[in-house]
Amino acid sequence: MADITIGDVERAVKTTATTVLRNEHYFSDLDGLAGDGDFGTSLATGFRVIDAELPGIDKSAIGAMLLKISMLVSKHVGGSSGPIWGTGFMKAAMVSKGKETVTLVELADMVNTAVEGIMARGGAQLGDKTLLDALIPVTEKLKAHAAAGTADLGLVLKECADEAENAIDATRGLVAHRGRASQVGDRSAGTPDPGIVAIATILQDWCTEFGVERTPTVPELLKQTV
Amino acid sequence: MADITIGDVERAVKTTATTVLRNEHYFSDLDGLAGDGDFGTSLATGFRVIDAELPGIDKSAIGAMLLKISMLVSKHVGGSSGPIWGTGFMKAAMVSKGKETVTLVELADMVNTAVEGIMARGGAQLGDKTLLDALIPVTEKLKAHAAAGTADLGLVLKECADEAENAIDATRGLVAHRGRASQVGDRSAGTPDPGIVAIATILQDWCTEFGVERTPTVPELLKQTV
Amino acid sequence: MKKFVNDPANFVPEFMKGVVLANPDLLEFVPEFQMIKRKDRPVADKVSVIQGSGSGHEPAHVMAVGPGMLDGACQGAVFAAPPVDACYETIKALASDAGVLVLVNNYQGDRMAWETAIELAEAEDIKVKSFIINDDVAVKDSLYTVGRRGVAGNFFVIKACGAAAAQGKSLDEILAIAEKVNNNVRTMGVALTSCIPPAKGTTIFDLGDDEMEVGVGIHGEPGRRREKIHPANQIVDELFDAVAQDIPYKSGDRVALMVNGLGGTPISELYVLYAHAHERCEQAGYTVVRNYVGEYCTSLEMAGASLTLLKLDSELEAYLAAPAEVAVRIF
Amino acid sequence: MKKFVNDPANFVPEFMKGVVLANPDLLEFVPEFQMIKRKDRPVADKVSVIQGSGSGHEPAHVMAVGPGMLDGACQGAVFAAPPVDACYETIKALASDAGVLVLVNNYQGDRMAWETAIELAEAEDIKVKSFIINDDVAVKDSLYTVGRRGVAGNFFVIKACGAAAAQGKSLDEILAIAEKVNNNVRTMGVALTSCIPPAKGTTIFDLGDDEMEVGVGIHGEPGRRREKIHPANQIVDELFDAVAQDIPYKSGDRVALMVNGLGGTPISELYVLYAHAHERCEQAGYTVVRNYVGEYCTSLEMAGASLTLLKLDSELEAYLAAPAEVAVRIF
Ligand SMILES: Nc1ncnc2c1ncn2[C@@H]1O[C@H](COP(=O)(O)OP(=O)(O)O)[C@@H](O)[C@H]1O
Ligand SMILES: Nc1ncnc2c1ncn2[C@@H]1O[C@H](COP(=O)(O)OP(=O)(O)O)[C@@H](O)[C@H]1O
Ligand SMILES: [Mg+2]
Ligand SMILES: [Mg+2]
Ligand SMILES: [Mg+2]
Ligand SMILES: [Mg+2]
Repeated sequence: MADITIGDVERAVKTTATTVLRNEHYFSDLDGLAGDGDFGTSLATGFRVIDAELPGIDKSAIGAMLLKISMLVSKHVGGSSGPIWGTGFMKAAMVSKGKETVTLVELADMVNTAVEGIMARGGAQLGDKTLLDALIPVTEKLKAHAAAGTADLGLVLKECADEAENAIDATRGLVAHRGRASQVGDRSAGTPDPGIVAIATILQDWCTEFGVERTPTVPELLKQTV
Repeated sequence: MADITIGDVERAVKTTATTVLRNEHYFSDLDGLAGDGDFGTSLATGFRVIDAELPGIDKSAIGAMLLKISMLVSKHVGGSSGPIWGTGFMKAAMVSKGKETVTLVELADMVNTAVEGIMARGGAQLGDKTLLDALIPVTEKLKAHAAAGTADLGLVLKECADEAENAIDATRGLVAHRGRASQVGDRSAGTPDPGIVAIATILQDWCTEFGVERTPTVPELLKQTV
Repeated sequence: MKKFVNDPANFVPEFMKGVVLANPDLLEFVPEFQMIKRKDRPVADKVSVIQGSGSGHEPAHVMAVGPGMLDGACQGAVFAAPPVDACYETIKALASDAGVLVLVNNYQGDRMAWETAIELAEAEDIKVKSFIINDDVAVKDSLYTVGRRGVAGNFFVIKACGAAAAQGKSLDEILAIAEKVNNNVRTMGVALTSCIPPAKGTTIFDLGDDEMEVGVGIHGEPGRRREKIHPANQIVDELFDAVAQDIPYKSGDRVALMVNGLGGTPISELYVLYAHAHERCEQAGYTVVRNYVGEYCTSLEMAGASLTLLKLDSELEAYLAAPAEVAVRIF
Repeated sequence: MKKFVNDPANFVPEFMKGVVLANPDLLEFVPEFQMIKRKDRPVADKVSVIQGSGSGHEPAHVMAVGPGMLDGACQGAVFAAPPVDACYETIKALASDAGVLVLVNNYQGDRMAWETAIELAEAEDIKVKSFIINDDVAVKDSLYTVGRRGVAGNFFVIKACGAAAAQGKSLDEILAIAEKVNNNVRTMGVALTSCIPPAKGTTIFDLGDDEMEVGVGIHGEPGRRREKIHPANQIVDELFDAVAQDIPYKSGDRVALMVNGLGGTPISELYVLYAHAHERCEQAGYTVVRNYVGEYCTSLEMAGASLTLLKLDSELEAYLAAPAEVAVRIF
């Protein structure tokens, strides 16, 4: 089974930046439905800097690179997204300290640690209609493949993207229990959570970037202009 | 030649009130073109009170009645219209003091005195694009008929209404030199002056009230909803 | 019409009632004449400074009543000068041995109402003088018009005259101060949207989605021209150049700089304008001694702003710095 | 988008620059962290009271810095909590031996940013505590949500804590005051129009020409329900009942009453609302000891208003009456 290299992680980060910048307005519009319409801009502000600084960032190890990215998020990303994404990158950095490559088991641990950090930071659980509703199933899928020793990383990525995309429809009808959307009561029901849409979009774009064939079905992923 | 009775004057005032109240919004809209859009409301505020109080007003003489009306204008009409119309009624009252009827000569004197008072109050001249551009030709027409001893008061009224209506088109292209419209520079050219339209409308409605046949031709008089 | 109103015909007296309920110790309301006055004025040995104009320009004019500012003010309907009787009763209510100074903004309606009222008051031996404020540079002054309009510069005339009156200056001295302020103050404004007078229920003018009216009047009167909206700094440049070249102000001048919101513009945007206006003053060599950013003379909910420059000397600086209080407060 | 902006991406730093140019003696601007602080703070023996939240609510939060109010504040982009670093640097810049009190409005983003920043500051042995403000009664509090939002009541928490800090009270004493104010203050708002965040360029929500959003959030979040516009007094009744029944306030209570404009509503309309709100207080037997009519916590150019009641005791009355100064002034 091939390991994940620091180059892979860099490509994933670069792709994430592209996804976020392309969808700046769309993500903000989604946030406007039950939130305050700033999600896209907040993320884009940070990823614009990350995109620009990525070539020069310390790439001696995955951990060092992710730590620097977490610092850029803490400095430039406002809103709830700042602490959430900043915590995520920071926790993933801690368990990949000094590593130039990681195994699928280690990757699953990185994502799992990030998810636990985000839960501790914001107090959200599965089912609260936040991006954790995408990230937790993705983590479970990763762990299962890691335990099974799946060799085809493309398959793993595709199935993770499936989990994230499924979360959009699975949570659409829910009432948000965390984040600003939770402060509008029942009126968040019926609108997709922008954080979940963002995670699903990023994973879909990773599929494309890493040559994994996958066709999205949920309207939020289909309607994005490339 | 029949004299003008206090009953005629009362009917004219009553008709004026009806005209002003019916056109409240239209006159304000006209004022909005180059002025500040309050002309109709300012006049209507006063004439609503006049309309209500007219039955109870002292009608021992034309002068007494007009003086009371001038006082109601001073109390209730704001904007430029307050001093202008208040001065007009007050001056007309001064030369009809103690009179229960007036001759055409006396009527011409009343209107002439009112016009002179308005000119002194606001400093406007013929051609400054104010209601004086309707009132001055009307006065001249009245004076001519008075001098000629015209017996047919209906004809006199009709020709006065003609003069007032003509003033709308004659002044439409002018740049206002007095009033708020004068403070917008060339941009008052091409819009009718609401004060002139009001005078022409009142005279047209007097024709109808006193059974004088007359068909208006200028769009501002035609388009009024009754 | 998206407004907080009950019956539009009662809009003005209702908001005046609110002002007086909010200032029970300071102010007294005479509904019959839509007049608000200081409870503790007139006093015999102090000049009373009063004003009266159309409403819709709040905090001008009735909300500018208070110690060191106006002693009383009446107002007409929205955008309409007060009836003559209201002006006359306001003079009478504030009449003092030291005299009454009426500060009139240069509109035909206000001028005629106050002239008539002053004639009536003088016939009763009340000592009263008036002064005409005309700071708007948007429309060229000319012998053939009523002249320039009075707009946000009015605040500075009130502030200086109010301070002088509080110090016990004579009617003639205060008149001279009014004249000095008016000679040294210039304003121009720009509108991004129209406003809706409650009784009219519709806009006064209509601007395209990408248009602004440069040199707009505070009653929605057309200005110098209609243009495409520009970036904020370019708008400031246009206003600043028009204002600064009018007197003209000179390098080395000490000035007061005001960015006045027309009613619907958030304070954040006013500070964007202020930042560049301040820079323009610095570049021109004017020292900004005092600044004013907020709403001083509005046009209901109109989105827009005006820029005012006042050239100072030590006398005016002291009057602007003197303590004052108005019906609208922060704390 | 009818706004005074240059590049929308620079909107926030540009207006902050204006604020500091307008208050050169009082304030200092740290652009890197979008922070404004008093030049003469921190001092060792006084608690620093700070805040930081999304921008677009001016004069909250950075324009509320001044003697007797906040000692410093940072802000994020429009409607976005500041980045963690900005919060951390603001704590550091105002750190004093007496401690730092962070007043946080109850939004997930603000809470998380400040919690993270406080952890970092505590790791450096800075003495710092935080307090969560949540006065909006529009959306029911619940274990399953982040809880009620913090809105215009924030002003009273700042005012009381700022006054206490100026008097040299300890961190724990000031924390107790914040809690007392927050326990006794309730707010609800209504929007007649949406606002347009400059970077978004479009409205956050859309209301029909005859609709209003009752219980709206200051970021345009939906409220209790959307209704046809009612007459002003009926709107006041709706807000007043929701607010007054929440604690509930009792006959005999002494209260502060605030009618806060959301940014696009002219002050005249706010006083129409105030008049009826004051009457409702009188009818309910509450004595209005202090009143506040104007803009305290806005939502850019949104047309709308909120109503706030604060139940007072002699301690709070004294803190509200204490002298204070902010970046936005009248004179
Ligand atoms: N407590 C939380 N834990 C995890 N994710 C959250 C939490 N609160 C909000 N989110 C995510 O953040 C997104 C909103 O981000 P953003 O718009 O930046 O926040 P804000 O509500 O402060 O404006 C939501 O769509 C949701 O997925
Ligand atoms: N100096 C003046 N003399 C005579 N009539 C005038 C004068 N100024 C204005 N008017 C008339 O008054 C009308 C406007 O009245 P109104 O709207 O009440 O005044 P304002 O300009 O104060 O709003 C104008 O259409 C014009 O006919
Ligand atoms: Mg958001
Ligand atoms: Mg008019
Ligand atoms: Mg008028
Ligand atoms: Mg936000």
